[in-house]
Amino acid sequence: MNMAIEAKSLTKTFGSVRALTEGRLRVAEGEIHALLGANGCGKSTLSKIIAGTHAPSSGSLRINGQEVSFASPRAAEDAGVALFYQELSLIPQLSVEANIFLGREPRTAVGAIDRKAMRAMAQKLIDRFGEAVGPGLRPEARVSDLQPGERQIVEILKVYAKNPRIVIMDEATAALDSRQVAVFFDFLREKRGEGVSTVFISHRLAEVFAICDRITVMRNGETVAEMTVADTTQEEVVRMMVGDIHRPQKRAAKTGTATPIFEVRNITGARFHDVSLSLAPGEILGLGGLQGQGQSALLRGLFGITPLTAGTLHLEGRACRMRRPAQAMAEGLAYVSGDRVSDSVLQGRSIYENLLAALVMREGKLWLSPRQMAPRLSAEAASLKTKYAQLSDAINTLSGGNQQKVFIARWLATQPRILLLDDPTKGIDLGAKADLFALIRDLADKGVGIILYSSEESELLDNCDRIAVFNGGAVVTELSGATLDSFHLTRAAFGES
Amino acid sequence: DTFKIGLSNGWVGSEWRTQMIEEAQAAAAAWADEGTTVEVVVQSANVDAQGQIGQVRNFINQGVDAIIINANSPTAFSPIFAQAAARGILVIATDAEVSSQDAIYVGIDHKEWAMQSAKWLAETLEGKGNIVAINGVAGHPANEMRVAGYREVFAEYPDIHVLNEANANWDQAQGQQVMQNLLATYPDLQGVWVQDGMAAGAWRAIMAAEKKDDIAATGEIRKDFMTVWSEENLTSGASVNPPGVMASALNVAVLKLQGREFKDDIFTGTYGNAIYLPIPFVSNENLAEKLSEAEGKPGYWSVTAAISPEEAAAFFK
Amino acid sequence: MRALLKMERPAWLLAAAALVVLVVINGLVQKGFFAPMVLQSNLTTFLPLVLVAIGQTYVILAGDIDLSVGAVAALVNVITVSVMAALGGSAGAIAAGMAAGILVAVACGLLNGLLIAVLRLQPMVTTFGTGIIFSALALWVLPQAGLVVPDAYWSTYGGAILDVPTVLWILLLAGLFVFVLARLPFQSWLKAVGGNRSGAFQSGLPLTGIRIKAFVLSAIFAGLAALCLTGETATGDPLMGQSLGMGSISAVALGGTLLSGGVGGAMGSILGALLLGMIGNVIYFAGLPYEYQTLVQGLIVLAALAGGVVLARR
Amino acid sequence: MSDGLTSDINARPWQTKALTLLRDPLTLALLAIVVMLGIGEALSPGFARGDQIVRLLTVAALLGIAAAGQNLVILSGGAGIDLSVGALISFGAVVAGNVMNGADAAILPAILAAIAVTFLFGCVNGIGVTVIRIPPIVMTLGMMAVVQGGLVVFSQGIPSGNAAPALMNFINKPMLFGLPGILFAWLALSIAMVILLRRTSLGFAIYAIGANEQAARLVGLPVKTVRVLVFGLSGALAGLTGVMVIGYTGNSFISVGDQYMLPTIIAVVIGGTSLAGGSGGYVGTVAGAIALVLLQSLLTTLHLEVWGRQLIFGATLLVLLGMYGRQQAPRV
Ligand SMILES: Nc1ncnc2c1ncn2[C@@H]1O[C@H](COP(=O)(O)OP(=O)(O)OP(=O)(O)O)[C@@H](O)[C@H]1O
Ligand SMILES: Nc1ncnc2c1ncn2[C@@H]1O[C@H](COP(=O)(O)OP(=O)(O)OP(=O)(O)O)[C@@H](O)[C@H]1O
Ligand SMILES: [Mg+2]
Ligand SMILES: [Mg+2]
Repeated sequence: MNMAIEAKSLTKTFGSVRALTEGRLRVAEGEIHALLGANGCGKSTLSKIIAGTHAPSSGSLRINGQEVSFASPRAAEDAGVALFYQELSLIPQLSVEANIFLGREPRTAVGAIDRKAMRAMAQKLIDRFGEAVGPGLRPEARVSDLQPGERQIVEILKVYAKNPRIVIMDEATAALDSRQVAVFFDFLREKRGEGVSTVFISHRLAEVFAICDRITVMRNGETVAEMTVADTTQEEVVRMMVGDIHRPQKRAAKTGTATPIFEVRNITGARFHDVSLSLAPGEILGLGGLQGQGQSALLRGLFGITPLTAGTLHLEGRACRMRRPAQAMAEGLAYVSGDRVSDSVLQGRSIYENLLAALVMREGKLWLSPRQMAPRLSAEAASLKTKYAQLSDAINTLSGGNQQKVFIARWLATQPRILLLDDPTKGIDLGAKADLFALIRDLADKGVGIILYSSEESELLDNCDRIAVFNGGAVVTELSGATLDSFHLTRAAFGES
Repeated sequence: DTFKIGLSNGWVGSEWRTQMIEEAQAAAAAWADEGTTVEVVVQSANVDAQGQIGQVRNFINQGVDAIIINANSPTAFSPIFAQAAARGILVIATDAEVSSQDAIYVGIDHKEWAMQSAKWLAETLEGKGNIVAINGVAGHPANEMRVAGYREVFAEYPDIHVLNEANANWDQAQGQQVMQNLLATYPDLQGVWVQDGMAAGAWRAIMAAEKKDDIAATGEIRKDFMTVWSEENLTSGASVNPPGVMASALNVAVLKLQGREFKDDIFTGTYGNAIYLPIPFVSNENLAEKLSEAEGKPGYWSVTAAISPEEAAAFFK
Repeated sequence: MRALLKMERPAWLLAAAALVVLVVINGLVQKGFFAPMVLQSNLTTFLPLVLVAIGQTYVILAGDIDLSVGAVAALVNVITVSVMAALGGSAGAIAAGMAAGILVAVACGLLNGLLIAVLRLQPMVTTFGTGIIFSALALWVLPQAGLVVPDAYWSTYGGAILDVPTVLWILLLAGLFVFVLARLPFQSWLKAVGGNRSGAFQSGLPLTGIRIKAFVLSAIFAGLAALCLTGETATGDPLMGQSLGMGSISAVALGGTLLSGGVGGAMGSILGALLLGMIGNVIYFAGLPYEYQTLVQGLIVLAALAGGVVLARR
Repeated sequence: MSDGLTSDINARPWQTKALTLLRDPLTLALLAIVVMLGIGEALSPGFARGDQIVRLLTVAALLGIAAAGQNLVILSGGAGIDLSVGALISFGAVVAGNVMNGADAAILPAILAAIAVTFLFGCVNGIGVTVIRIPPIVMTLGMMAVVQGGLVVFSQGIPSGNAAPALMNFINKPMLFGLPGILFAWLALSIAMVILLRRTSLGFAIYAIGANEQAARLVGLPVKTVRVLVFGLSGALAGLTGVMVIGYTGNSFISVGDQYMLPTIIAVVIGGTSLAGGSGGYVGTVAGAIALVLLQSLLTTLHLEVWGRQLIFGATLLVLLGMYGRQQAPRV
């Protein structure tokens, strides 16, 4: 078996943070190899070292048997290595085609960009995803106008446009829906056929077992196990990654007809129209359907981030309007976004401040006393098992998943009455996910109303009392009770009711 | 007759310039009494030399009869003045000399201006002592001429030592700061040669250091300063660069436009195109008199003087 | 029409529209505005800022800023003039002077680029600092305004080549350059570097080289502007060009380029610079009392910017 | 690792602490100050004398007060920068001069008038930036032209007044412990700034908006209001500086504030505040202002050609900047 990647004893420290203490990875030519581990265990760091984005502190790396030390991502690319970046490497201001071919644009005889060729090539790549993407994903569209899932697809296409022999997919499916994942997997299989090696990082174990050949598991910056998929089970892998976790049972559907805590009548906004929903206290309402059918847009509209152009909102029977997030917060709403980089992170500030953010306006205090606030906030972060050294560290010293936990804790601290969750588990490991849903159920039991959108079907099915399925910006069906299963959900998602 | 005269000013950072334009406008209006209509158009803004060339172009394109300019550069205007002259437009520079042979200069001789006050300082110090100089913007033509002037004078007094020369960019507050630093560095200082508005700042620093009785320093001609000068009994003297120079230039321009010819050997100066105006001097002797002239004027008002049309006629055949 | 506005770069069109409006107004208030002589003389006034704004655009697209352009222009001016004067006024001396000036500009751009892209110093304060250094060098080379430029140089600049005014040639060539560069991958890379620096790095772009090239381009255009100023003023002046720094930034913004980087283009900056120049003209020819000229100019610039931004959002 | 979360910053081992201290912009600026004082004293004895230092601090106070506003604007991010501070200082000085016109009794009204007017101008900056979305650098540049133009119009025929004696004493004469009043005012302002930034929700909002405007909006912070307020405060602090400047110079003139425009930015950046917004603080700015004024005076006292002084000034600026004002490397 020829080894495409052979990483040995790679280490990486950031200042005083030891991100990677013993990074080992052996990927054979033409295999799809899963790299698994809890949040912050060093997967992205290891990937970035292999792709030339980070310089390792020590250790050795062989690509196709050659000892290498890449000075830049460009050098890695030249050796046939391409990385899908967890936080994406797209330029929001540029078009989709410009992003896909950035740095390797097709040129005309005189050296100018061959726009025609570029457009055609981009279109061909996009067509691979065919029906699974919306009409918004065109070669000339600006990336900043795309939805998160579409951006993720552009990043995927960008990786393959480099014709790599070795691909690292760092949570490439985090915002994809089932149909898009299916197309993506076809892609992976085809590439496997061509002898391309793939490292597949995901927190969705089902996906791993569906597509991967072998698995490497990491824990606390260290590689702890290597095995073939055929020889193991999901339970075993989970135990290796995070120890024992408490897997919640499917939630017993809530019954009873309390007066709705939140009611939405015929509202319309950007990307959704004429949506009516009602939420009982203690209920967990799921928003289902394919990626980008208006679910996130609805949540953002409800929280006053984007304007509603028609319809009414009622809180406990009282009409209200949400024109700004501040107004929504004052009514007891909270919104957890799945888009960390643009919606959540206070870059360069401390973990403490990132936790504090939502409390500042919620409590309306002019005077902020860390002595008083810090214990409360750290307790909130602890309830999600957030891993960090000290509150005063900068937020960017945390791994992606741990950051997301901080942002969820930020909102839980406001003790909301209605919690809007917009793909909140994006990038969160299984252990944390279990903790999060346990917590959400607790909140529901205390009477908090919860609306959850998730790109992962099983999260909805396991946790929701009801699922409103979206297609084309409108609710096509509501599933509950007997229809609350994967079969009905998938059928409804594709627009058949 | 009717003449249209363009006034170009490239810096609006001081009231002296405002007063300059106002006096020129008043002088133009006064021509009505003599039966001559003088219409002035003004362009005044913070621009660099190139921007001011744009101002001149606008005047040319508009077809004025004469242009009077307080130029931001001595040399940069030569091509554009040549164009103006080719169109028969009279160009007069004032306050700052220009090298162009297509223009004439009507204003004071800045070198002489500096020499007068330098002489006053040297004589007040009885030809000996340590002095410092505080100058305007380095590289600016008026500044360089003035520096040349005082250097020439002090060179004649072997016992006067110029310890340091600093720049405070014609800014009063900077003048004060620079003076503070110089006072701290040179405890044994008898004289200061400083120009324009910076003098008020320098004097403030001198007074703050309680050295006003030990130091003689040049002053300036704004009413505000002269009031302090008088109240505090300072030992000071100031050459006057009257804001009326532009009015004088305007009177000369109108006479020229009326078709009169300059006397043959009237032009002097480095570039041979200058008519120098007299430079009044304010010292402790005539301070009271100048202050009474300033009665009822705002604090920023400067001692002024302008050549009347009759006096200007003396330059012509 | 709306689709057209929404398309590539609306602010580009808006600057053009505003320019048309100002040209019409100017045509009304200034008789003879459209006479070839007058047009040429106006273009001569605007040209240096147009050139500097073009170079500034590339730096700004890459997410940086260059405050030193004015000082670069001054330094190039005094170097060019000094070299011409030292070598006598022959055609060879003229060529040598121009070449020396542009070489110095390249050196200035390289210094900026090295400090900012390699040593990673903050661009605004760095170029302010290097600007002070370049001014100091200009003062050292030529302590005060003076020296004359060979007649052939400035009369060619002020005249015509093949019956087309030289300044128009320069504008056309600059426009051609802008047009060509906009079609090369390089401009796309600049935008990538300015739009998302780490993304651009992760995409394999040579960040350092790209940023250095932008600063060198900016300095070269400042140098070209200095050559124009030299032709216009026929002299050396160490204090020349001080308004070019802020002026070029305003022009770039007026032309629809985002000052935060990543969006825009130099064609808009050309229009923005012409627009700024026209504003000055209109104010004067509208017969405004002089005390109000600075005030009204500031107000119009703000109004033009506000209008551009508001319309661009539609 | 997930408990003991209340760990506080003081719990670090001393080595790390020392290292952090060495990298701290504040320490570096202080170091630079000490070095420059040393050089000054060596080259011209008397440079580091007590009373001279007091005078330098007085000048630094003027810059420091104006830079406080600049600091807030820069911290609040969004390419925030205020190029109109110089013009607003002039405007504040002229307004204050006219209102007090030499009368001690009119000092308070003069301060209030100057601050009120410049606060309004600052708010207009803020509205232009937030509501109309003009980039700050251009908005404030335009405002600078408008204010300067306004001064030319305003100063027509109106005598620009004089400072009241009490105000001049406050700035130029010792008040307590041999220090002039303005230094105490500056100290008070500094304490207020630090408290504002570290302990109040407004300060939190300024950092948050500077770090990520969208995120700040999503947590309900009134982004536009804060930004308008920050520009307003910058204007008001410029106006206050104007009042102090007229106390320093005795009378106002229309370009009195011009020289402060760029130095406020430099002081802030030398003090370790990132021009990208969201990180930094005022203590560093104080050190930055002092270092800058010190550098300028040091150069004045050196007997050099002008170009030599400028060269050293520019080069020192770059060195100071290089000590900490460095951007992150793309590859770590
Ligand atoms: N730039 C950085 N500076 C300091 N610490 C960092 C930096 N990047 C990562 N770390 C730390 O390195 C460790 C590993 O992070 P990494 O991003 O590799 O985790 P991960 O396995 O990808 O986690 P996730 O599943 O959450 O994406 C974490 O503890 C993180 O806090
Ligand atoms: N006891 C504490 N525990 C945890 N975090 C704290 C504590 N005290 C302060 N913090 C937070 O830690 C962060 C770092 O504090 P620090 O004072 O160094 O930063 P700063 O606000 O940037 O100050 P400066 O104005 O000096 O730049 C701040 O955000 C502060 O709110
Ligand atoms: Mg990761
Ligand atoms: Mg700190």
